[in-house]
Amino acid sequence: MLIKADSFKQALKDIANKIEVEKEYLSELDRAIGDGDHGVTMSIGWKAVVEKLNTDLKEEEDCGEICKVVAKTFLNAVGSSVGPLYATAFLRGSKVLQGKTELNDEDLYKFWISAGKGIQERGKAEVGDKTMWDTISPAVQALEQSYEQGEDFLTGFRKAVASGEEGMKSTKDMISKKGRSSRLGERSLGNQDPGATSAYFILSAFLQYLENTQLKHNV
Amino acid sequence: MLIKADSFKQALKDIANKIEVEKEYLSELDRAIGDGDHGVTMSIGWKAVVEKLNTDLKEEEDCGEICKVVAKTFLNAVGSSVGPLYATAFLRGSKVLQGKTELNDEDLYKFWISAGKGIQERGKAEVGDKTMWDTISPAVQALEQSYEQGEDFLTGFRKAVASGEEGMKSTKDMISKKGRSSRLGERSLGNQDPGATSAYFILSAFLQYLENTQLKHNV
Amino acid sequence: MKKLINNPELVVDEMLEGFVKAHSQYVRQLPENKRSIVINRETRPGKVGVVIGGGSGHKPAFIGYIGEGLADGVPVGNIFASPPPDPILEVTKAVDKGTGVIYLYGNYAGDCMNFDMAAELAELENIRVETVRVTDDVASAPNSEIEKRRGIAGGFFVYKAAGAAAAMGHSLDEVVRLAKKANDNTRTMGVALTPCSIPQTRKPSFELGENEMEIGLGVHGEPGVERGELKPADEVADRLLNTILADMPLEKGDRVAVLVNGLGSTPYLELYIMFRRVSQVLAEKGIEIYRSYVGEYVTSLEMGGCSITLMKLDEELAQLVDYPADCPMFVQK
Amino acid sequence: MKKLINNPELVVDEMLEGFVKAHSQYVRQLPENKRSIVINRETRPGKVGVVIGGGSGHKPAFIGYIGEGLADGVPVGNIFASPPPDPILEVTKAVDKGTGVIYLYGNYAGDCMNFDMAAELAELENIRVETVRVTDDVASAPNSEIEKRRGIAGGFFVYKAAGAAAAMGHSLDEVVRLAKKANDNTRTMGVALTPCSIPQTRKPSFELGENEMEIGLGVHGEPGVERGELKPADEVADRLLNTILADMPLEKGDRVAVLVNGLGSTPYLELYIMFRRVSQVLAEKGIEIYRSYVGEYVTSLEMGGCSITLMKLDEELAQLVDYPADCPMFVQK
Ligand SMILES: Nc1ncnc2c1ncn2[C@@H]1O[C@H](COP(=O)(O)OP(=O)(O)O)[C@@H](O)[C@H]1O
Ligand SMILES: Nc1ncnc2c1ncn2[C@@H]1O[C@H](COP(=O)(O)OP(=O)(O)O)[C@@H](O)[C@H]1O
Ligand SMILES: [Mg+2]
Ligand SMILES: [Mg+2]
Ligand SMILES: [Mg+2]
Ligand SMILES: [Mg+2]
Repeated sequence: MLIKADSFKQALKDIANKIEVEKEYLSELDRAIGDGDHGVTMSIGWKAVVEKLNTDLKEEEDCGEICKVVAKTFLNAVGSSVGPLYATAFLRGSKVLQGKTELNDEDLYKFWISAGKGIQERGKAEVGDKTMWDTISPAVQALEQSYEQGEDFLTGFRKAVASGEEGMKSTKDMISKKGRSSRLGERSLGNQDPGATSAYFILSAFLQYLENTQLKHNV
Repeated sequence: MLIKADSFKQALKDIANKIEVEKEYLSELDRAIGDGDHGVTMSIGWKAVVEKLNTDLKEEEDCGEICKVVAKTFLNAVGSSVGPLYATAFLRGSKVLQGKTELNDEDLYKFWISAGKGIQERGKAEVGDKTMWDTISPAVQALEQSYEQGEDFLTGFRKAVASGEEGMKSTKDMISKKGRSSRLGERSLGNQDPGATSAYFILSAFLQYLENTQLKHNV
Repeated sequence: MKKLINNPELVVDEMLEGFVKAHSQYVRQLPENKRSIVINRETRPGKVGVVIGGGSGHKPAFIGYIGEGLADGVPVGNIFASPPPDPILEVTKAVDKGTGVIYLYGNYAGDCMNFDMAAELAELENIRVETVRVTDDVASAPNSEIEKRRGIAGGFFVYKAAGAAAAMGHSLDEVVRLAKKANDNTRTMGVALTPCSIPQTRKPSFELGENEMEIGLGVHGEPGVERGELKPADEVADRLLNTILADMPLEKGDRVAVLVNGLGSTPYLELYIMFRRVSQVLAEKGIEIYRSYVGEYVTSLEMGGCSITLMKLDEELAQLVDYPADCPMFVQK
Repeated sequence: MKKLINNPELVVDEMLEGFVKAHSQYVRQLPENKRSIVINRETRPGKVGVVIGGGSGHKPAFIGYIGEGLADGVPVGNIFASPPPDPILEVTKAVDKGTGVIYLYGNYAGDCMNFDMAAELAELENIRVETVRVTDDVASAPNSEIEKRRGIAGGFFVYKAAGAAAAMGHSLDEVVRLAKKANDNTRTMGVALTPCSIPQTRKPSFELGENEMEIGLGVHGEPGVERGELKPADEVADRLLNTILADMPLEKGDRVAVLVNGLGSTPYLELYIMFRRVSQVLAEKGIEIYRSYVGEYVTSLEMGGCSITLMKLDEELAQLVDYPADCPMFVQK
């Protein structure tokens, strides 16, 4: 699998679309255990990213540079909890893509593994804290395993998304220990974490993009 | 018909009861075209009057004195629009009852006519302005007519209450020109005036008291 | 509607107890009448007494404005009901320094009757009382019957002008002249989005659809002049401003004080968005905003919505607006 | 829920435009970043810079507290969302006078991450930055994990203490010490009766029955620690106070500053009824109320309810509380 900068940008736009579609749902989840703005925040951030992709980054071919600008754009559009978390993820990701105008399986593996780990470095959440890390951590683990076993990226990323989905669902039965919802204690039980959910949407939208391109290539 | 101070006081308590029963309804009417407190205000005022009747006025036999204290009590409990209006009514009424410990037909006629006119002197409302005066004015007129024709007070007061009821109902089709509701203009149409309504309850409760006593006397 | 209260019949007295406790360095309750609240500081000898007042439920109006550079005393009524003459008279006696007292209040039937009765009683005690009624609410009567208009948020400017004038040492006649001038130059129009409710009934003062607003409502939840679809803030501001400007035309170069007043539950965020539009429109017309007030100045319990007030300034009024004030709920340096 | 706004995505920027227009004598927007608001007056040379901040929707917090004796600058976030590092950094650069800058904000994950990133960037520019996080909300974590607690209305006392200390000319270390002391001595607990809603969703932040209240809620509409039947004001006040006093025991003779803070739509009438009870309880215990603040100090848009804050005072803190302040939305003489 080989992804050009344009396709990479398109994949990011597809993520933005997915977030836009799920905006209400994400805010709904955040209303239950947080301050109700998660969908709004993610939408503001990803809209700003799309805006940048369509303007300043329109001609940009360096995927590392793209990620760096995406990180800063997202961060400065939203602040919030997710701003630093995703900004750090994209900054870490940008490092492994520096100078690359097309991405092979190896690049994609490294990108997602570094990005995912960036979330943990910034947010210091543990698995079980009921955060986006509960989605991202198992996804990263799956990626690392597939990478070690020499599986192609699409196969590996399918497994990552499946693991992320499990992780996301598992937040429902957790007592929150990080972020706003941690004040709730036991009352956070039974509600899926909004950040874990949007993290899953990001992963699954990227997978969807890959599947669609794959399909086209097969035709 | 001869009414002793105690009966006079009981009649006032019966009025207070009636107002208490109709409190919600009166506030409801005031919500439609005013600030929604008319039932509350009347209730506060009449409760204070009952309190006074049961304490300071318990032994008081001078109906003029009773009226004077009632006037001040009502006024200082409520302020508002109705405070000065009813206080003036009772003060005017107190003058004609000065020194009287029992009231005959003549006294009762004079009391109600003076009291009624006091409302107009204080509030300067005209018939048709959509105020309590629309109830009280026709009632006063009926009383004057009956008095001139030498009818007994009960007969006269029955007519006054009937005329007051007509007047009260007529406020429904009026455009308000006095009080809070006057800002509404045409929008006040279709709503019966709260002050006109409570004025009618006062008159009819007093009549009810007379009828009840009359009944007892006839037995 | 929900309330953090105890006995609904005692709300005013309990509130006063809390208020006087919280602000004892500013105010005290008269022993003669607990509904009579007066300033607790020495004011200059011979200063004209400034008495403002009306019903409860409008805080900061009225007791929040007792202090240096503003009011000397406030008689307190029940919720949305004029105080009776007694507490007015007691306040009057307490604040008179031999130079007379000015009564300032919104032009409502109840307030007029009660304050007039108190003024009569005060005169019997040889206190000279003059009255200026606030009539800033353009929605409450046409310009041809301007004296019938009610007083709403713009009263703040009138109280402030009179309070400053008295603090400066002006005579009663002069304070009256300036208060009248302030009132004549002040116009307000309001809009409501959500109702309030009085503690005893807890019933909403009116019902508005999820997408409706009430233009020109009264500050006690009295229905307004028109009900319409809720519009964006800029359109609402334009609507209110246009009505005001049609009533009190302003010319390029004129100076105004602006008050964007929240009615109780409207977030400051929205008030500043409204103010933004006001400043845009006035800038387009070449009208200078000399001083701005944005916040809750005259409320209606938890009503949602706001009003816009303009006071046209000349040198004299500008000076009064600038005069400092130090009150429990309003301080201006 | 209804709002007087234009485009929901522009509320913060339009609000800032209005705010800066209304209060240009106090504040200005930095040309480098319109979400960076700083004081528009000359402060003393070498004064430590005081930066407070957080999400929007809490007015007067945070921008309403820019002024003499309080904050020098505020980076502004979206509704209920920490500002990103950029505006924080710009504010930091603008207010630093070579003596360093203190960051004060509520202890929320988002604010911590963004302000920390900004502090790193500021240090790259050779500006010394110290941070004190407000953790006054007793409901947000047990005493054993006190450093995990969130910042709510009591932040006002911490900002005021630090602002006063900086204005007095203290060094950064000293300002930090005093801000920490203020925070350590401050406890808040709140109750909500009605929800707020953010402009983009307009959905109520939570649903409460007509007869319910939510104890210990967060200041962004986060659900509280317990939901229960709405009780009379005195019982609610007792409940909040008892939790605070169990967490920070006070003794006879102790002095406190009290803040009864409205969350947005609670009438002042109710806040004073709550204050009344607080003053009764403290009087019974022989605790002296040194200074009282009743009103809206840290709000959550149109949320209904209030919080009670106590700050235990020693000589030093009392002096800081007394220090005057002159800000667009808070003036103390
Ligand atoms: N320290 C953290 N590490 C990882 N994720 C976190 C952390 N703190 C919060 N989150 C995530 O952020 C989400 C909330 O995001 P959002 O609502 O946009 O921000 P805010 O809490 O500032 O309103 C939570 O659901 C959680 O998944
Ligand atoms: N000038 C007046 N003359 C006679 N009645 C009046 C006058 N002004 C008001 N009213 C009466 O007062 C009633 C309102 O009373 P209430 O609601 O208790 O007082 P407020 O208007 O102060 O809230 C009106 O319905 C009207 O009948
Ligand atoms: Mg959130
Ligand atoms: Mg009424
Ligand atoms: Mg009333
Ligand atoms: Mg948030």
